[in-house]
Amino acid sequence: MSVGVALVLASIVITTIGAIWVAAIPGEAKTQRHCIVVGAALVSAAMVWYLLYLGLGSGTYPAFRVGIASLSLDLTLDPLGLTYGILASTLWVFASIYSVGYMEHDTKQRQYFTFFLVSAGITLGIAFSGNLFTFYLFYELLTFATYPLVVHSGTKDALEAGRKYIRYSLVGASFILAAIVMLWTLTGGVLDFSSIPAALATASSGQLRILFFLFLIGFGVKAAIMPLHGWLPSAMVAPTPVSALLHAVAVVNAGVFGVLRTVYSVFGVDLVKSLSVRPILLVLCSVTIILGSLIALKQDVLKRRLAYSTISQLAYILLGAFILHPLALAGAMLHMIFHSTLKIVLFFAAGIVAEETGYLKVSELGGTGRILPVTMGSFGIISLGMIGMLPLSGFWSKYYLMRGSLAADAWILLVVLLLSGLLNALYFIPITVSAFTGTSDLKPRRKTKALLFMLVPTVIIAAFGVIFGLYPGLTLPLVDAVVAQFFSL
Amino acid sequence: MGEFWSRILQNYPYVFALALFAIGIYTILTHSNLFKKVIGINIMEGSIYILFIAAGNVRGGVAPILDMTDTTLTYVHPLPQALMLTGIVVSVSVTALSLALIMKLYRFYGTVDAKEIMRIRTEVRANGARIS
Amino acid sequence: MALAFRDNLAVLVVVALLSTAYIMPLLTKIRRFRVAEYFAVAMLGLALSGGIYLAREILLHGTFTYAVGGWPAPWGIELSLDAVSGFFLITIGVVATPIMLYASVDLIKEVGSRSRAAWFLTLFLLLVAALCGLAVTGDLFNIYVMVEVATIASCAIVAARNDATSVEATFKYLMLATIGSGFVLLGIGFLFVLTGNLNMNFIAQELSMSWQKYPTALWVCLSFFMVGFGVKSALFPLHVWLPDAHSTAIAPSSAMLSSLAIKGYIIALLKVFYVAVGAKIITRLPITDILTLLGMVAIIAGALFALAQDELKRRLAFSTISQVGYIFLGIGLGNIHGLTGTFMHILSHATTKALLFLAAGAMIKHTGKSRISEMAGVGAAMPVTVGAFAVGSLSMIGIPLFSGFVSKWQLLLGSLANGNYLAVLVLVGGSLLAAAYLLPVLRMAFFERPLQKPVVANVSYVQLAALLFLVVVIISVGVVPDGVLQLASEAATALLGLEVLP
Amino acid sequence: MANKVAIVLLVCIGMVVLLAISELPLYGSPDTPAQNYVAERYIQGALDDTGALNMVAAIVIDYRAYDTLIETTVLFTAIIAVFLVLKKGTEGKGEQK
Repeated sequence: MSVGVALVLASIVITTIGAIWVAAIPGEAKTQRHCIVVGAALVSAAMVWYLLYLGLGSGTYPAFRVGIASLSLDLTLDPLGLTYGILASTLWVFASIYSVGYMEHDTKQRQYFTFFLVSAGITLGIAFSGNLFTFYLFYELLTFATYPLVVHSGTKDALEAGRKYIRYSLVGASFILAAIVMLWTLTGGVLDFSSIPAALATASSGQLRILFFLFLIGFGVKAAIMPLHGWLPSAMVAPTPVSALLHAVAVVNAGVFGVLRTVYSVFGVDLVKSLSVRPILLVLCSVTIILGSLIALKQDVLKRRLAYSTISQLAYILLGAFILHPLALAGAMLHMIFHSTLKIVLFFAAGIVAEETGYLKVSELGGTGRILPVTMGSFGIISLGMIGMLPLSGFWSKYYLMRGSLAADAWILLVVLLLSGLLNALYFIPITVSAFTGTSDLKPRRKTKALLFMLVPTVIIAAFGVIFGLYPGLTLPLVDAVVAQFFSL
Repeated sequence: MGEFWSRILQNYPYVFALALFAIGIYTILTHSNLFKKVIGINIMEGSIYILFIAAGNVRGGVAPILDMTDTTLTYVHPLPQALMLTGIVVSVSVTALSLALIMKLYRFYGTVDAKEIMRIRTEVRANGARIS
Repeated sequence: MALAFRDNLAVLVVVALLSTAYIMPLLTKIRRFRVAEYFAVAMLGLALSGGIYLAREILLHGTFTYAVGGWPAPWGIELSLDAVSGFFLITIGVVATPIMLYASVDLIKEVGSRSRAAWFLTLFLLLVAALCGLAVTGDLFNIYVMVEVATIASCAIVAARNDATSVEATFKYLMLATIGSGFVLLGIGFLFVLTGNLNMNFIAQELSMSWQKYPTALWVCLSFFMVGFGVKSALFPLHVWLPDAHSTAIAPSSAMLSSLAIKGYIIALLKVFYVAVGAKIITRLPITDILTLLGMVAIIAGALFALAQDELKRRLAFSTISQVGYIFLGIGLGNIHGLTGTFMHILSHATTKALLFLAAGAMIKHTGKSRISEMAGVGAAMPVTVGAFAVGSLSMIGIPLFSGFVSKWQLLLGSLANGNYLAVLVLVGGSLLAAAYLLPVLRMAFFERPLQKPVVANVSYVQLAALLFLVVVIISVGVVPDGVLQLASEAATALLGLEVLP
Repeated sequence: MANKVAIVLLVCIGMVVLLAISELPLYGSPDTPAQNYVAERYIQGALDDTGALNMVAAIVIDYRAYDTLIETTVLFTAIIAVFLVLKKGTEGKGEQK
């Protein structure tokens, strides 16, 4: 077993061990629990970074395999998986620090942190799965591990949202299972990402189209493609770190990642092109982008507005994936990274506002910038990035997406992207403006330790957003590796 | 067609057995008196004895007890008879248990009629009480 | 020496359990009744190890037979030890031991008195012995007698609660089960008329030469078996006795009936269909299509009925009907994957449903709430028990890493191999419905806010150990199913007569 | 209503069963499959094998003694079951001693 394999396994196992440890600690020992949570997330993230360093350096990636019921549990690294793994594990560290502050007064911390850590391991499992079965396994587990986080508050709304989440996810998962079974018969038992496209070559295009749409519907649920997005806005009743991490990064990106895997690893670019399903997919994404933004515009509850914004932005990534052009894929990968880092800041800021002032609605936010300058300042800068303003990271991903659309002769998508950018501006800028110009009778409060725990990760990630905007080349090695993996240039 | 009926006629014990079997099941399923259900069970089991014993019969055969003095005898098949001894014991056991259950039910409900029991039970359940 | 031990072990497992059962009524006078209970547990554990040893021998050296009393096959009774027997023996041991362990904690309180407890133990052991007998026997009439022991014993352990509803349920169960036995015996009679044999291998030999002469008679005879065993194992339209019987009995009884008793009859059906008549003949008669169809109807209908129940144990009882549908679907598919799936589902449903019923029993007993809508906050009061229930639920739904997935996956492959896409749909739909009727229980127990503060329930450590044992079995079968899966597929191969074992 | 359905069902089944019966080997004929090597061995060998003149007895207590053991177990089971059902008093309330 090489170092790489050991690290892949260890990065998943360490969070699980951490979770068990957290679950075993009795209720009072808060500090100890916080240390374990942050520590486990940190160690796991460090391992993934080291894996990135190993993989990019040598160009070879470790693989781990263990058989289970004529199927095999298969963990491998590839650039696509690494991108998602790096993203999730890094943001997890910050989200755990934020959680420490946010959950300060919560009574069910043990339950919360246990499932929070378990989800981290499962997300890495999704990222590193080397075949569809392993992918399905972790994907399904993610649903169950995140359910307790969604219903954490135990209110009627939360339970209703949880029920909706579970229903959507299970129906989606059964579509995926049906697709896997169909794939199994078409390929004669081949589920490895590396060898599926070759094994699929003999299938008829009718079968392949059915297969493709089974996968698309299945993953589309978590990727919140309209009209499968219903669960996401209601899941916003979860605690803010959960909304920020899971419903803006880990879970939804798992869906997106699943779609990327379907398009690029299961079918392969050439096969998808030959199926001539691209127009439908592009229309679907465009509709989601525009409709998502329009609905976001009408939301008054801040987290719901962010949720619809997420739906819209996820469709950007899928759009980039479906254009089937190297530049567009690069755009999609960049957008996956940048959107996650930006959106998590917005959620964090919304959480801080809610905790410190109790305000949840956009219409109430007037004047909050006065008492929470750093928070709302980060919110303002990052929302500019979300719109796609130049010195911020969001610009670069949209730029690549536009170049990709042009290169693929789909100029109409340019209109969609620009229109959506405009809508983004319409629903983001007023928030910042009213926060700093509006008046309110709020008194500035003493800075607590909890606020500090929430503020520090917010600012750090916001700084990343700016740095990536100034030096977009930092992410290029990874993005290049992904593009090179799927397009022979 | 003629051959069909002649075979049926020749196989008359099987027809009787299955007819009795049907009567037994009909009795169990349709009569609401619990004792009649038990009688139905016994009719049903009895029909199977007929079937087995008929299966072992040979025309002109005698009971399967070895007669050392006469070597020309044909004996009927002894196995089904042995099996049916076992079958009888089983049906006795089942009958005993069902009668015991009926006694118990009578103690609880004061009746041996299935419909009546059902009525009492739904009534009691509607009142939210427990039967004891 | 080793061989002699192995051969005798086949009958020894049954006889040892029977003897233990015989002496149980004498143990009422013992000062510490616990001793009697642990003796029973120990004997079951011994039976389990015997089963594992036999299964290992069968895998290593192939099938073997044992002539009871020294009379060879067509005249005496022959026990035939193949992978099917090995598999079912292990299933029985793995499930019955923890159930007994769980029951031992407060049996006297549950059934009323010391002597009643002793009789309950007797009947429990008799039931297990009869199931073991079914697993090893190679003789049709012996199957019937074993089935009768199992039927009477399982009726009696339903009546052990001894209140009006459970006695009534027992009577209903006894009547229908006896009709079932009647059909089975009728079927045996027909096979005897057609072949003049009771040994299943000899019947298969005779039938392979002569079955074309009486196709209708054979079909009717197999239908008798199907109806007979179908009633006893609660195949969907014949299930009417099950919900009452399983929901009114005490927890160990429900667990035992739902997980093992039903499976015994299914094993018997498998033996009659595939050993006595043979796969070649079965697949040419319309009987397998009927089984597949009934299986699919059972999966959906059972799950829908389960959804409508609010009482936890009734919901689990209807879930059993749905899961039995899976097993029959696999039998009907009649290919290697389908039958492997059937065997795996026999094991996984046995362990899972036993776990669910035992956990539900503890939940109901310690909180006094039997309805799902009242169960808010139970999870906080007894986290380990409800956690075990959660594991059972996930396995029942068919989530990977739990044993339920392994069996459902095999069944999926089996349906695909037959090109039966409707079955694929039904299998996936059944899993979704299982999620729909089991997950709300967990939501209620763990996440719903209780109206009043629930009492902290102290489930005894012995019962928790029993639950955790089943949890470990479910997860280990789910994660490393290689051994049992090999045994199951070997059993399927043996039934299909595909190849001679090494 | 239920009665009528039951009757119709039984009649339908009856027709099929009649068809099956017509296919069965003829009753009482000496060359049915049932009168085969099994019967022959019992009839001719019972005395030598077991020393019993009554072949039924030979089968019940020797050739198929295992069945008889289980048969007595059925009886035993039923007796214990009857005990369990009929034992009075203490219903679910624990022992009152």
